[in-house]
Amino acid sequence: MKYSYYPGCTLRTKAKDLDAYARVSAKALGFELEEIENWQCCGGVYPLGSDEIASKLSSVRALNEAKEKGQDLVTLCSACHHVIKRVNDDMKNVDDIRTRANNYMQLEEPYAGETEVLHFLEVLRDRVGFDKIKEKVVNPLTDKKIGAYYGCLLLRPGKILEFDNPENPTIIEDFIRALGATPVVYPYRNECCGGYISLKEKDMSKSMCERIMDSADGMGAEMLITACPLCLYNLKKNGNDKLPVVYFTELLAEALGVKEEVAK
Amino acid sequence: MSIEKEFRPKIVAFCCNWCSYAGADLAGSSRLAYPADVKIIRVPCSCRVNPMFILRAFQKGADGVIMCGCHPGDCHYSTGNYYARRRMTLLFSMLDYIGVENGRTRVEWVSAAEGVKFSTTMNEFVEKIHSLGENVRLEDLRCKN
Amino acid sequence: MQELVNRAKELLADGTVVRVLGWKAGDLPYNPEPAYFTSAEELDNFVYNGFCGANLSKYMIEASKLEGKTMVCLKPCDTYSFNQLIKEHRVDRDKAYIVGVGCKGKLNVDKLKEMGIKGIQSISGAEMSDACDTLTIQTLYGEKTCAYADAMLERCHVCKGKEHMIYDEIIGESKDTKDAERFAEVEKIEAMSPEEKFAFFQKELSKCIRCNACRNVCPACSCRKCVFDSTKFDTAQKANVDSFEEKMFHIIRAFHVAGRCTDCGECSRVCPQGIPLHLFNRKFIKDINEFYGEFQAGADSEARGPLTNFTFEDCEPSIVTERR
Amino acid sequence: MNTAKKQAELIKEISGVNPLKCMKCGKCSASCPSYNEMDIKPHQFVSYVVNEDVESLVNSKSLWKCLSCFACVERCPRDVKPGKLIDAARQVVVRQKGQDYLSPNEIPELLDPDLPQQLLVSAFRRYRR
Amino acid sequence: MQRIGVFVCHCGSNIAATVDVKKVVEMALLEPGVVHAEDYQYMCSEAGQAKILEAVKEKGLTGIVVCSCSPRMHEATFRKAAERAGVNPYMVEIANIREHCSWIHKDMEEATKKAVILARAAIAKVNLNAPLQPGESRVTKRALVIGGGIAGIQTAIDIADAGYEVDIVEKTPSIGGRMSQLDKTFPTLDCSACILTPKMVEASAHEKINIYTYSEVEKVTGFVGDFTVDIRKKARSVDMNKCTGCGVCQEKCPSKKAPSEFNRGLNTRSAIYTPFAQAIPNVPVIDRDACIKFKTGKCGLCEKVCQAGAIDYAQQDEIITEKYGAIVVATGFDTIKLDKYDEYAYSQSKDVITSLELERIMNAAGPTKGHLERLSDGKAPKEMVFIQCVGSRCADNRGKSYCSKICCMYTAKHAMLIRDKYPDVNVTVFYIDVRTPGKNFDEFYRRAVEEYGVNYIKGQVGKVAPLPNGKLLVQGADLIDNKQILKEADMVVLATAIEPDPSVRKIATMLTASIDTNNFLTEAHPKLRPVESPTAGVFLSGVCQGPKDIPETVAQAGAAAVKAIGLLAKDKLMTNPCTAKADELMCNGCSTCANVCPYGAITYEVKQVNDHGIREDRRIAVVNNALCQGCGACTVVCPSGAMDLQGFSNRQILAEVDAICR
Repeated sequence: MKYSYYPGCTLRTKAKDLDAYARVSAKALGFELEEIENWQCCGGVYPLGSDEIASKLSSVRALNEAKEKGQDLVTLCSACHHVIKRVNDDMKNVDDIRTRANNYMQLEEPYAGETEVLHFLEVLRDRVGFDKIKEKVVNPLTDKKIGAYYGCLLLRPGKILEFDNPENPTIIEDFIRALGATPVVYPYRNECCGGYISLKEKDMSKSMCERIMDSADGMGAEMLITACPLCLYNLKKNGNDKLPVVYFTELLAEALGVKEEVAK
Repeated sequence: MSIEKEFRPKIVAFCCNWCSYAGADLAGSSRLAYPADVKIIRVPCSCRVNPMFILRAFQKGADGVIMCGCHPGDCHYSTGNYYARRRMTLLFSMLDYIGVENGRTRVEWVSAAEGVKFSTTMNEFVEKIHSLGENVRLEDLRCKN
Repeated sequence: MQELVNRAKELLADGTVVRVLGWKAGDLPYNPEPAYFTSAEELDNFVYNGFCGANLSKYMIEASKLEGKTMVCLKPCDTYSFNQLIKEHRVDRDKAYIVGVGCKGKLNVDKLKEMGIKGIQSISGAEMSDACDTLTIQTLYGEKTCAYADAMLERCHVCKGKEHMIYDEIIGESKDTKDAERFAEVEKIEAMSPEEKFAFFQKELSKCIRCNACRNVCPACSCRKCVFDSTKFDTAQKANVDSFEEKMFHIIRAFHVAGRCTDCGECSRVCPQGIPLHLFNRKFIKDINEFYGEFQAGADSEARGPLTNFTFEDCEPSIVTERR
Repeated sequence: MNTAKKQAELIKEISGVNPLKCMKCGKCSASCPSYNEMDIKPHQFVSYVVNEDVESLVNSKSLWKCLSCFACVERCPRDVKPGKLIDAARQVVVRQKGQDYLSPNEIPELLDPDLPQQLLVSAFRRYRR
Repeated sequence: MQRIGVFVCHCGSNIAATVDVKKVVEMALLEPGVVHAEDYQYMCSEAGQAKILEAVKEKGLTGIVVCSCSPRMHEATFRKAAERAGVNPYMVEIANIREHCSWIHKDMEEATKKAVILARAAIAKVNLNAPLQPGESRVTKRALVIGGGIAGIQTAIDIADAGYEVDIVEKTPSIGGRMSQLDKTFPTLDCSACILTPKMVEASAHEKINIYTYSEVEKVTGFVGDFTVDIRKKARSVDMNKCTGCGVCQEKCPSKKAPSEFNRGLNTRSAIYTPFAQAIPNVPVIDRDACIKFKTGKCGLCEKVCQAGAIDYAQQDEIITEKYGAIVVATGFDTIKLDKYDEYAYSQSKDVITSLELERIMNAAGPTKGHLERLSDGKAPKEMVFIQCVGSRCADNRGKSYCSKICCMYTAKHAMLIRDKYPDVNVTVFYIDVRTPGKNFDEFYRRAVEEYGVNYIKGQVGKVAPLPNGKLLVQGADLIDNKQILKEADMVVLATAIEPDPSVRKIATMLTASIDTNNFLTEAHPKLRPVESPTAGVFLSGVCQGPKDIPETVAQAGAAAVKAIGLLAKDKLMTNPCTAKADELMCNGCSTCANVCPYGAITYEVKQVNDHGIREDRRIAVVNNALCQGCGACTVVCPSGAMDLQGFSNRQILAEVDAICR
């Protein structure tokens, strides 16, 4: 099975690990991530005004390329996923945006939200299946107590992202279970870490990250995993170092026994 | 010389007594405006609407005909709207087949509680008829004033 | 044919039936007409050949009111109509002795004329006993031949099959003459733009002279009084103009027979103006099949018709817009 | 139309929010992780727009404290989406010339070696035209 | 030719402010058949009706058109007026120039034009109207009440007291309904069981009342005055006549793992059970899904211990068919599911509960024997938080758009009871609005605050987070103080929205009674006919019609009973004369119409007809006027148009079409 793949800017630079571990894991699980050719940065933030078109076009380009290839589009970075999924929803359901975006794009066939956007975790859950992953695990992470940190971008707005129950998600917990570890549920796993403002409002970010870490630590977690490079950076930078934070793909590669394939 | 007049469509709405007519009443008592071009004919049930009525309306110069009934499953007479649904589907398909712009006919299920839906439906429908313009394909010239 | 005549004489003689409903020769070699026969002598005029297209099931409505049984000759496709009439209590099964007659496709003389064959004096090759491959036509201008299939009625190209749906006995062999897609013509029109569709039907229907031949021949149009003759709808006896009146007539006619029409094609066969009236009926049949599942009126005499039936999950009328 | 009204209309247009749907339950404020940092609280955004006091809104600290985490959008029982109003107000500010909240000169001192690109990109999106 | 009078109503300024009524009068006079037209302030008033009578007398009117409000409003009024004037009531047509015209259009010229057209359509129709005579049908003097909660019980008692037979059908093993699950009732804090149990006993002892518990309505046919209902009596597996209600079987039953419905699943019950101690009838049922005997064939302990020999494993469902003149729906409510409100951690913590669950916890017969304790660890709470409007007043598809109406009051009740019994427990209520319209209601709420020290905070809660220390962190904002509130609570109680019992959909469909988008049954008129369904002979009692508290429910139950009694007291009913009728000379006898008739009102008979000199026997459709409800389905499938609907005939509707398109 082949998927179109949109890595995004950060996975090319500061979050190379997130990307590399995902690719080797995918291979081990029998699917392939085919990077789309001319991707551009998604912008990192879903356009804030409903009247903005230009800032949505890079997402539309990626979506259209996947459509032309007849593939689903897989994302890994939470922010990219959020932006692309929401732009896709606009293209599908908002007449005005669709018309205007297509006017800019001048595609052979207008794009109307045909591509399905999947987060890597959704591929694991819905296409591969956690049961199957469990079978393929060679190094079960038994005895590890892991807290999932969802953040905000993957879950909300729930009606559009349709990723999981936005108030009580289970996908990463199920993922943790598939790897043989024990998930630790803590209430702040879907509260924002303040990543977006960490550049200018360090103190605020700090208190938020600390609250998240305390909450997870208090419930007995030994480590946090996340899908978002910004969350990872922020929790590490502004958290209180109570818990290590790693990308979920790193754990996946480790459990599948392919971690070594990523050249350090 | 003829003077270009503003196009005021003639629109006939068949509404079943139990749901849609009551929905229209609710739209009225809630003061939810829709264009005066819509005129409602009360029928006991959507299944009372004979395709002949619709064709006759077009023949006499109607620009659009809409039929409203209870939601499927909620018919006052249990099953009337299910029959109506089949009849109207086939009739609309036939009209489409002989080249009548589709959009001049519509079916909408409106309950007695859906005053808002009644009003928005009528607004949409009138707008649609405006975009289609005058009905020239079905009109019988002899019936023209 | 002789077998048919012999059997008819037998049935008359032993009192099984008191009359025979079949065809007799017409004024011209290609227009046999429906007829009753009540004696062996009359039966000498009995004709059954490739030009006997007429569907006799509708005649059974009147025959059912007469004393005694009637032997009626029904081709495979006619039996669908007969079943439908039983379902609607319009004919009395007990008053009919159905002889399922063989059919290898019925002919349309206009097709010969279109080929330039004129001054027809006699035609051979269209008897039941023939293979029905080639027609040999004697004309004022000499002998001409043509392939049988090239002269067939449109309906025979989309033949429903050689099986009789209801009969008391079968005489003669039948052949499935289907060599075209039943809905091809309808699909062609569906693919047109609204303007083209409108122009097409405008052109065809403006030919209508409201002679009511289609209505009179149609086995489904068996109302004692047609709505178009009724004062109840204010539709009676309108003069024809090339406007909406004809469309309304033909749409409503097709609508009234929708789910009941067996697609026997008689309407198109008898139209003196050559209007392809079956295109209306067949459109309804196609839609019914697509929306509510395959349905063949007259395949039996019990099943509920699609317009007197429903399911909770039926498609909404908006499907008409959505599927374009 | 006076300027205040125009501004309010602009905010409604950019955000696509109908502030009249608000029933003042305060669930947005109750959900907001930045509540304590804000001078105008999330549930108040709505009335500022309704009362056409966009001036106060665009000059508020809250504009820059919102995390765009959509907690208020997700939980709003009336589908009002106060977060989108504040996003729109921020847009109104940064779309004006010379109103950038972040200037390129500031960047170097904010940088650190682990900082993801994403943060810079998004900061530029959020704070600049 | 008819002699038609047109009467245009001003409806005060409701119509006259946007429609030029004089112009409507003027234009109406130009229409064929119209011999009289006038306008008046209020046509529906005594004086307005007198004008109609006068005009009939003076001008010899044969038809009447009233241009006024919706016919759903005053058609009956004007028909009666016509009758008084000696004109057949079905010679009256209404042009709806208020709801369909003056109220929705602003432009006077436009509205007037439309009003004229609507009047023309009505005039065109009346020109073709024919006098109709209603038929008569009999009334079965027996009522059915669906639902055995307080609404159903009260309705049944009231009807029975008037001397009519009543059957109650209740789907659970006992009558009592939601009220039996409550501990105390506001605003007087009576013990719920203490006031309900006597009612239950009264109903079961009443000689005119027959109770079918563990039973459901399966099928309804017929119409007002003459319904035929199939009731499925589910197999109880216990012989009602033999059982003495000793309760030994329940004690001995080894299967005790089934969640107790009565205690909202907070504890368990045996497989053979009566839902609660005061259950009526006091006869247990075997839950066949939980029973070991039914699952494995082994056990049979209850049979062994039953001295009365009442256990009957072979019992089958039984269908009872009964005739009724009136049906009262009293199907009640349930609380909504909270799976879309996970921010309140209901699914994540046992200490987050619904208010109805709190009722069970507070009740001596409940899972904690009436002790207020945390379900997670059995500890007594010190800090309790109540969250209002959970799932109510939501416009976002997660919850219900309406106010559940009872939550403000029962929360005040809970808060007060807790503070009274456990003075060391702090109680905080997060509210959006406190709504207390009702006698002594606001006083009650104020007492909670002033006398019992309940802390009310304005502001909906954003999140409830279970903490490592077992407490629940409630995150809110005080909208008055503009301060964030972070409260560590031991228990959180959610005032969960109520919704009609899910069974109501099926019942509404069977009764052809309409329900609204929230599944509440629709009343015939929201103000003036609040306990009647638009379907004749069907009445509404209790929460199935809309949220209400116990006093309101009981009041409405009485009102529904009175309406039902009014119907049962009649010997004959007038039937709607707008029924289908076949033209004998045109009918083909094809049976198509009978195929679509939902009432089986069409039969066929062979009849000799004289069709313009031709005498012959024909198969002809005959409509049973008592069965026909006048939907018109048959008229459209009839290809010849022989079948027509009186009062809505083809020619009448076509005349309206023509008038509108003219």
